[in-house]
Amino acid sequence: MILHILNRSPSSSLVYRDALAGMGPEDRLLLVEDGVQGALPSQVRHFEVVGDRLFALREDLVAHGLDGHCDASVQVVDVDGFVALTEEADKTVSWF
Amino acid sequence: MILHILNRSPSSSLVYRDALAGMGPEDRLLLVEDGVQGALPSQVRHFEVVGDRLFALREDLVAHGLDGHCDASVQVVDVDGFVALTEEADKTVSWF
Amino acid sequence: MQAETVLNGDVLVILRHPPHGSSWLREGLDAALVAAAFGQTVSLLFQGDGVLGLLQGQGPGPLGQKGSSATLDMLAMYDIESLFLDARSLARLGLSTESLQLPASPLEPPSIAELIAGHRLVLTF
Amino acid sequence: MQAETVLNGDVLVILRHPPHGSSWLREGLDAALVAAAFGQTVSLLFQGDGVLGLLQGQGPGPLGQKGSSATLDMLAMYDIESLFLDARSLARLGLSTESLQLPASPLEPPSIAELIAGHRLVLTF
Amino acid sequence: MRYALLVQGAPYSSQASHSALRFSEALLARGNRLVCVFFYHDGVYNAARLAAPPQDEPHLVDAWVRLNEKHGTQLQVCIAAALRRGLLDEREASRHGKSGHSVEPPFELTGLGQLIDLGLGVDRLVTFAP
Amino acid sequence: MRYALLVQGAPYSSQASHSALRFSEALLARGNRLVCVFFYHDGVYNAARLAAPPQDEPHLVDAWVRLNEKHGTQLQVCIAAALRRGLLDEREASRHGKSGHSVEPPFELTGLGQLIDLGLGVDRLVTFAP
Repeated sequence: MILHILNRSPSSSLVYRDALAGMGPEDRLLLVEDGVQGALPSQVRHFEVVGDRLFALREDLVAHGLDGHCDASVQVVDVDGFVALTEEADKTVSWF
Repeated sequence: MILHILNRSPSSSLVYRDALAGMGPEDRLLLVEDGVQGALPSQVRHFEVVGDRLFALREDLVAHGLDGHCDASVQVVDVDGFVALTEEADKTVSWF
Repeated sequence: MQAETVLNGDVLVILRHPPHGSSWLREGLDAALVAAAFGQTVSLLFQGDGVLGLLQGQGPGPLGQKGSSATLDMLAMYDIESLFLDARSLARLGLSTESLQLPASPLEPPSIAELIAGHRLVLTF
Repeated sequence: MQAETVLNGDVLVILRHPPHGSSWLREGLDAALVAAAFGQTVSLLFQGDGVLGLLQGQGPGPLGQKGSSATLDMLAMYDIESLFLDARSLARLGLSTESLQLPASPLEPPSIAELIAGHRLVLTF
Repeated sequence: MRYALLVQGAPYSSQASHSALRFSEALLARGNRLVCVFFYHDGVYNAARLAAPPQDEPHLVDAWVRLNEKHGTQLQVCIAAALRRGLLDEREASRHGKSGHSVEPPFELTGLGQLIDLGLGVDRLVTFAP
Repeated sequence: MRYALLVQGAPYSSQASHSALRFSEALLARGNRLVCVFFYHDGVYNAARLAAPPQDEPHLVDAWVRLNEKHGTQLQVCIAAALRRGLLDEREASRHGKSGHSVEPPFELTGLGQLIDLGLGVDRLVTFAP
């Protein structure tokens, strides 16, 4: 399992398409920084194929005022959980 | 007439939508730097509403190896023409 | 109210980036505050992901990095009262004006072009 | 030929940015060259607008800023022969492999994921 | 016409500085005047006096200095953006108790208000961003 | 586990440095080791010794130095990316005939090969980019 880390939103950047093209069936995707906008119900459809392997970083959701707007399908983790995800993964790939 | 200057391609960034939203009926749009990719026949449809007011900077097309791939609807200008466009415009707005 | 909206002034600052991920929003707001302090009539347009800069409930970033919320509170003090947003940008994000910290007038494209044409200096961030 | 393509190695460098507009492509290629010089098996994946880095007929930028074309010619010297591109990225731009300076194997998404999984270190630029 | 440029991109990372320098030459060649280049956001890195690019690459800091020498173009750097990023002239370095400095004339640290004055005072302001 | 971070964003312009520092604290708190932070692309600007941010903002350069002092984390800066951008230590400054320097220990200028060694030598490399 590989952890993919995305810091851009589908509402402004198309890099998410490349990230999805690089994901294997067990891989996980973590939204961080401005990428947490992807967790909005209006944006999350872009990540449909990721299913329940989609995560978003709580601290960045809170900083953006988006913690109350997050789609229910997204698993919210704090930065400790972020580290745990990297520990569980074989490696990480950052998309920006 | 306002000259809008865009340095991002619709193939990776959605800023072109904001640029188009800001354009009046006489305004012109100049593609520069990585934005010249927007002059490819596959991309130029994103600028359909701009009609014959779409320009691309020759020097950047050449640097990217794209001068032979440019759509016929795009007016190609060199950097002297870029300056002329700014002289003719009331002001310029850069989108990035 | 939309009909009475004044779409001109000296300086228009267009804010296209959300808070935190980059310093564009903060440096753009700084430019607006300085222009107002210099006695210019300043308008702001929140566009693209920049509309998130208006969102209620923003907090500081990691390590206490400031967001835009404190700066937004300063706008009125500097007499910056012409706040606009791109209605389509907000709609694309699925948000409504009710979730915003400050009232901003939603504009459709023809009015956005008028807003840009109506200001002597337009700075994008 | 696609069937024989080897999708693993030590270091995979993913190049997502076109030449000139930023230094990402050049700094990514530098990382690939250094990895090869250190004796690692290096693969390159051109993805997104990065596929334009492979395009024939590139020139220098303004003021003589180098493009990627000279660096591409050095890849063989450094024994970097595993060149891949995202087939969908190239198709979206309406380009074909015939317009490319160097041959690169087009990959569809499942193979891209295998490529990433098959390398110990993956660097994106 | 009287022009000013706003440069917001770091040299060597974005094409903004290259594009702005190329545009400068072209506007001067057409008989216009370039009053000032204002550096903001990551554009302030253009003022780093210690820049040492490889010899076969353009030396952007020197190119800005030549523009100043040949055409009298002012090179103004936003002081707030610069201090955060480690670009201090001798005066600011001593004010902040730091030894050494990273910005030298003809680059001048100045307030953001200058950008507004410029933008409203010249005929054309053109922005080059990353 | 043994970690290394690759930081590619300029401080004060992108969140990359903030995110990397926050991640560093969290990984150390979980009992992991942070061997090295490698700075490349605009990340090299994190090593600017003269950075003088306003007092109510985080001082990122100092935060990196504390990480080194408390946890022995190496702070390596790609020398080629740094020289272009005006970041020179005393040795490089004198080699290039420049007076003054902009990088100081514990930041070390080093070759890009170190990044490859690190990436293959540690258990996890995590990239923070603009």
